[in-house]
Amino acid sequence: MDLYEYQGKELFAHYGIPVSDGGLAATPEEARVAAEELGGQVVVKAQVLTGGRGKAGGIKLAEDASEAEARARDILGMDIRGHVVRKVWIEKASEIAKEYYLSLTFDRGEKKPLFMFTTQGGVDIEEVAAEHPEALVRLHVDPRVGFQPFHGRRLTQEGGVADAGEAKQIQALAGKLYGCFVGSDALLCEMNPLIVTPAGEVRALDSKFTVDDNALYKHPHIAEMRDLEAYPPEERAAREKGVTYVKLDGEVGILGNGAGLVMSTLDVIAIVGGRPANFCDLGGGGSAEGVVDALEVITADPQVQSIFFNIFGGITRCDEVARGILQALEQIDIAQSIVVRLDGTNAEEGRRMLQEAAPPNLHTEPTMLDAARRAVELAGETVEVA
Amino acid sequence: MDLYEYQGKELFAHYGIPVSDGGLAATPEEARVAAEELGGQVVVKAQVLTGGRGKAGGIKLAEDASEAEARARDILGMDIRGHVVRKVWIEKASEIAKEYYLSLTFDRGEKKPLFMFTTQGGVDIEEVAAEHPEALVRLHVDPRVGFQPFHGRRLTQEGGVADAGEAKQIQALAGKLYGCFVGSDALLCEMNPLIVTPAGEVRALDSKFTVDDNALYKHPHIAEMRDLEAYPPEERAAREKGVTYVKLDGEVGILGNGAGLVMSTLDVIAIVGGRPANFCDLGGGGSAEGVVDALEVITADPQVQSIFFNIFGGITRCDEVARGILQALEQIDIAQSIVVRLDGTNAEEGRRMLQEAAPPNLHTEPTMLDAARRAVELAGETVEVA
Amino acid sequence: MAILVDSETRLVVQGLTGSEGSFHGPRNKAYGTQVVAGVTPGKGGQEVDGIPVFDGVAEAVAETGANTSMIFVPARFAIDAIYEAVDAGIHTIACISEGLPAHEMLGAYWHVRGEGARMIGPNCPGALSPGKANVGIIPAEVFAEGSVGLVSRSGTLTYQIGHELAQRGLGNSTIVGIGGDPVVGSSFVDVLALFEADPETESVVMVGEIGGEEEEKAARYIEREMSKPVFAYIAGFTAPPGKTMGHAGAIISGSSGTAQAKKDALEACGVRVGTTPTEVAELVVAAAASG
Amino acid sequence: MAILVDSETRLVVQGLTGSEGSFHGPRNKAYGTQVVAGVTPGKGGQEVDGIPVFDGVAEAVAETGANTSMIFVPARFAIDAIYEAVDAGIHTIACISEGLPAHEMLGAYWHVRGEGARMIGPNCPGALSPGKANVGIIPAEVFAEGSVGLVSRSGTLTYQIGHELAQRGLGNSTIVGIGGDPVVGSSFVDVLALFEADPETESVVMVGEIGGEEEEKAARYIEREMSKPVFAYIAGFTAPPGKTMGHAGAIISGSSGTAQAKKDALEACGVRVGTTPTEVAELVVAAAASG
Repeated sequence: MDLYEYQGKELFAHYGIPVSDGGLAATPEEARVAAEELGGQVVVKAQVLTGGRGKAGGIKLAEDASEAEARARDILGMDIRGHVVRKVWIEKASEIAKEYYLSLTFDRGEKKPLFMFTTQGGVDIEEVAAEHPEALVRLHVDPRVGFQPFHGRRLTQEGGVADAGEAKQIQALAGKLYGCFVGSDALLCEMNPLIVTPAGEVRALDSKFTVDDNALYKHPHIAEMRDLEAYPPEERAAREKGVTYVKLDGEVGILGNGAGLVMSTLDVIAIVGGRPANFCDLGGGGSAEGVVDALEVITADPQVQSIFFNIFGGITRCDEVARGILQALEQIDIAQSIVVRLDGTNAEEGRRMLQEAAPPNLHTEPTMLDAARRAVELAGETVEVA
Repeated sequence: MDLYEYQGKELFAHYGIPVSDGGLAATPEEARVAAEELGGQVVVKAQVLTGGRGKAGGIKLAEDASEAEARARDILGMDIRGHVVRKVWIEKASEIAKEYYLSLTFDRGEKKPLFMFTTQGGVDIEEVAAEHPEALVRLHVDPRVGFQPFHGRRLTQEGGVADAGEAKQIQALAGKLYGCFVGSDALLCEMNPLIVTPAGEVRALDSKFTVDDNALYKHPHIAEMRDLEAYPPEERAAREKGVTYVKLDGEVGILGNGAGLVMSTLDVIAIVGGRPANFCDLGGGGSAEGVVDALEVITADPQVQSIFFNIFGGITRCDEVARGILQALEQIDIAQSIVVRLDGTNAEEGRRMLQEAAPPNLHTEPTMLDAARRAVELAGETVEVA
Repeated sequence: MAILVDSETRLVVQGLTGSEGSFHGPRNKAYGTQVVAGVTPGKGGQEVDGIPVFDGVAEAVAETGANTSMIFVPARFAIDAIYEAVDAGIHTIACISEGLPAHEMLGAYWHVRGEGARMIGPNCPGALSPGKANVGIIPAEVFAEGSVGLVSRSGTLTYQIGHELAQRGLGNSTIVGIGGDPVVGSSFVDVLALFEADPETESVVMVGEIGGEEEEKAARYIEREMSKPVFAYIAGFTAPPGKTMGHAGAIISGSSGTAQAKKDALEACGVRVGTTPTEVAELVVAAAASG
Repeated sequence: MAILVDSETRLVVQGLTGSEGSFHGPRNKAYGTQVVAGVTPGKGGQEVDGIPVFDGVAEAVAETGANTSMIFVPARFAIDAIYEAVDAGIHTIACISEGLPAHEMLGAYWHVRGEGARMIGPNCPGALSPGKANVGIIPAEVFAEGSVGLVSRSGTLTYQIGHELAQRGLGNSTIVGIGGDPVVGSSFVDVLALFEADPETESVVMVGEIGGEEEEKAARYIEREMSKPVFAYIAGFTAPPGKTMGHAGAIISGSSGTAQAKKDALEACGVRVGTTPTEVAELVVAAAASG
């Protein structure tokens, strides 16, 4: 689960990491009130779950409260990379002498948390990594040992932080960041930039924060931060029903069990010349009810011309899926053709059920590739020879 | 550092381990007030840093506050294994259905914390270990993993706790005990007995608690629990001066650098027919000032007839020790003969200084064995041939 | 031989009395796996389909000689179950449970390794050595006995590929689902090493996905260490670019993590990559026919 | 050869600029030890007696090829220093610092082992291989070159015994002080194993003390694994019984921990035990003369 900048900073502050004062606003008026409370220059920052806000015009300086209100009016409602800005964070403006970069993330390959630090912050960090790899310090922490003071020293020594006071602050901050990372079950904590003020104070000026969904049950306070409205309405509807759904741009609705198989199904559709309309994973269970829910979501997309139902039963039982399909056809008015391919646990029984009911717009195919071709054909596309 | 029962229970309670209510009293009157506050039956328990209180009459039941006062009067001032009772713990009396034993300690050999648990508690646990080893569950915890719920289940399953409610309480208690052990840098946490009340509640009825001296700087609250008056006055005086001193029963005062060498010196004195008057370790430093302090403590013991100064210099410099001896002879009125043996760092210089000053009651010897013989001789003992 | 599970496997099912454990445990037993024990704290003394249930793994091991564990307990109890299995001396663990917090798995990962045990999962379908043992939820009827090792991050996609192989007359030595969580007990490289050492395995099919860099690492390992032919399939060529926050992930791997990047890396190391499950099966068939 | 420290040792002194480090570091160097670097955070660039000081151990290792570390930092920083040394790839650590919390040492102990490094101490005098290298605070002038390995829990008592040996014309391959803390990096058994494997060591003297059960463990190890003659001295026959609280300690060891119990255990395993430092030296001399 990704957090907004202001939410990440709230967690940073909770773990003793210095951040700037600020207030949240959903309307220009609230922005004005927040700016008044802070006093002086403020920065109005769009709160969206994507990067590149600055370039998109989502971050603006305001000299006073009324300017803050005006800037908030500009920013609220903006579309930044497909994310509509519904909230702004009004923050006391910072004087910036230096911009660094510090992150702590999960190195899945090494199975260790990984610090990354560079004094070349505030810019596109992937560029720094690619063009000046020597400027980017990478430091693993053994998770069974945890953070030790020497980790902090290595970061600043190898990063070339010359000023002793700055180095000490960053070392302490790195320790707190590790505490925050572990304490909140984070998968990523990033501050870009980590600034140094002209007075020599070190502070996190931005936050990117991802929390492990599997650990949210331990952190009800963080779980409550989830902003359901940040997701497209159809994904939201699917999520409420326990189905993983991502809308895409094509005509063939896809439904399968297991993320790998669904991804593979998308690929096969593309290879035979079609365009997938969505990614939809029933997950492990695949109850009849789940099938109905998923079909509801998929058929609500007006672009969908045909539906490819690709099931390989393991835990999922094909007879149960067949039951769901038949139930959905009764309950929902489905205009599109459905191509079904069933294999694995109880596949014969499932196929038999579908053949016996034989609804007019339902086609079964024996293989994934055949089914993909049929679905693309039914969507009115030309089938390419794969 | 060993804690009194009431101090250990205070830490237990802090970590969520159930204990009985109670109050501390240094006088019979305070005992009465504490008993009144608790109401009903109470137990008056001598607070001493040794075991065997019960057998020595240091634990008494009292029906009411005035009886508590009377029992406190009996117990306060008692001598239990050389420990004078200066405080009593007045505790609400417990109904006891079962007595178990639970401890968590440091297994130095395995380098892991070790739980021990038996349902045969309330008695001499070493006897249980010797006679019914199968009744004593031993369970190591990997310190890098820490306590896991299965540890608790293994304890109760292998200990044969039949009642599910009891088992659940003990499992939870074991987890809290682990937290207490690690959180307070303990070397030993023991509860004997761990009781089960007729109502099925599990509670620690006694505590033995040893905290790592090296970690006390992290726990100022525990460090403050140290009761200096619990130690004999001469040990206390030595401790204040940074010298490790233990009074023994013989005539030859012993002073050396390093616990191993001092122990060895005691042994050699005994082998040549003498009796050591004390154990006294100057420690690693061995400044002239420390030597003076140590000699002050040793010569304050009227039993001391001669003093054996056994130094092998490493970090300790022999010239510095010689300077301390000469300084002490000037500052303190020392009647006893002193036999000095110096070897190691700057030994020649040290020996030269002593020979030049040549105080009348000071003798130097070239070897440890010779020096031991001379010291015993000077103490008026017969020297045996070793 | 085969790897991980075989006729020497003596399986204890942690969570045997739960809804999934009580379904798959007996199913594994019916397949011929030696399912010798179940564990559910507080239910010791019961039986499930003739399998005795114990209160703890240590007791189950002592009483039945179990050497392998399959974990089916709810996520919140699964980490404890892993530690309990290792503590009891279990040498192979298949953690089917999903939803384990990644930070807790980090600790468990290093502990399992440190104690010399081996684990697959969490959130994995288990391992199946056709004709010998099935530990987990893989539908055994899809697969045939044979000499193709199969290792995959994905569950159902594995079945698809095994199915395509079986339809072409090829069978498997062992099918291993390593799971798709951020921290899994065994990586592609770990399992490839086992297949390389297994005399019964003649070739290997690796089934990867977009994301991470495990396929790239496997590619380098295959080039450096493996003598047996390896084929691969990667899913996700048409997956939309993820809406990831921050940049640390991409920097770590030094790889874009796309299916194309993985395919390129594998091919550069001599691995033949199919673009559909059908194609990869055909590649294996062709190689078997020509070799 | 010798063990732990020798002419291959390239020493970095953690805490070189402190009062003890700046005394013993140069002293070790003067003895002939290759003291290649010092580390004190914030003092990188300085020199102590010609030894360059770095801000961190990793940097020191990169610049000087240090492979061994001696730790002289205050207790509160010593655990961090141990982790830093291991992280930097140091393979042998002598922690002279004393006063380290036992619980923190537990974690460090397992980490050092897990990473394949070796540590002696904390709270130990270090190791001396006469004529080759001195790492620590052992007064080298007391000891001669020779073939007797010496391992001890105690500092000054070790010097006493080495002195008695030297006076009788015997020298040492290596003298190792393992330290007397509850948790030390290397036990008697660990060091005995090194001596057994060292071609230069012909016999070993082990110097123990009352308390614990390490001497008893060593006795069993010697009987089972060692071909070289081992002699022992135990201090504390006349020590007053400790005022220990609780009983868990005695139960763990299954031993009274007294000097007599240790002597009995050692003798039962074929180790000759002297009752004074002089006697143990004479036993070694007699054995050397007769062998």
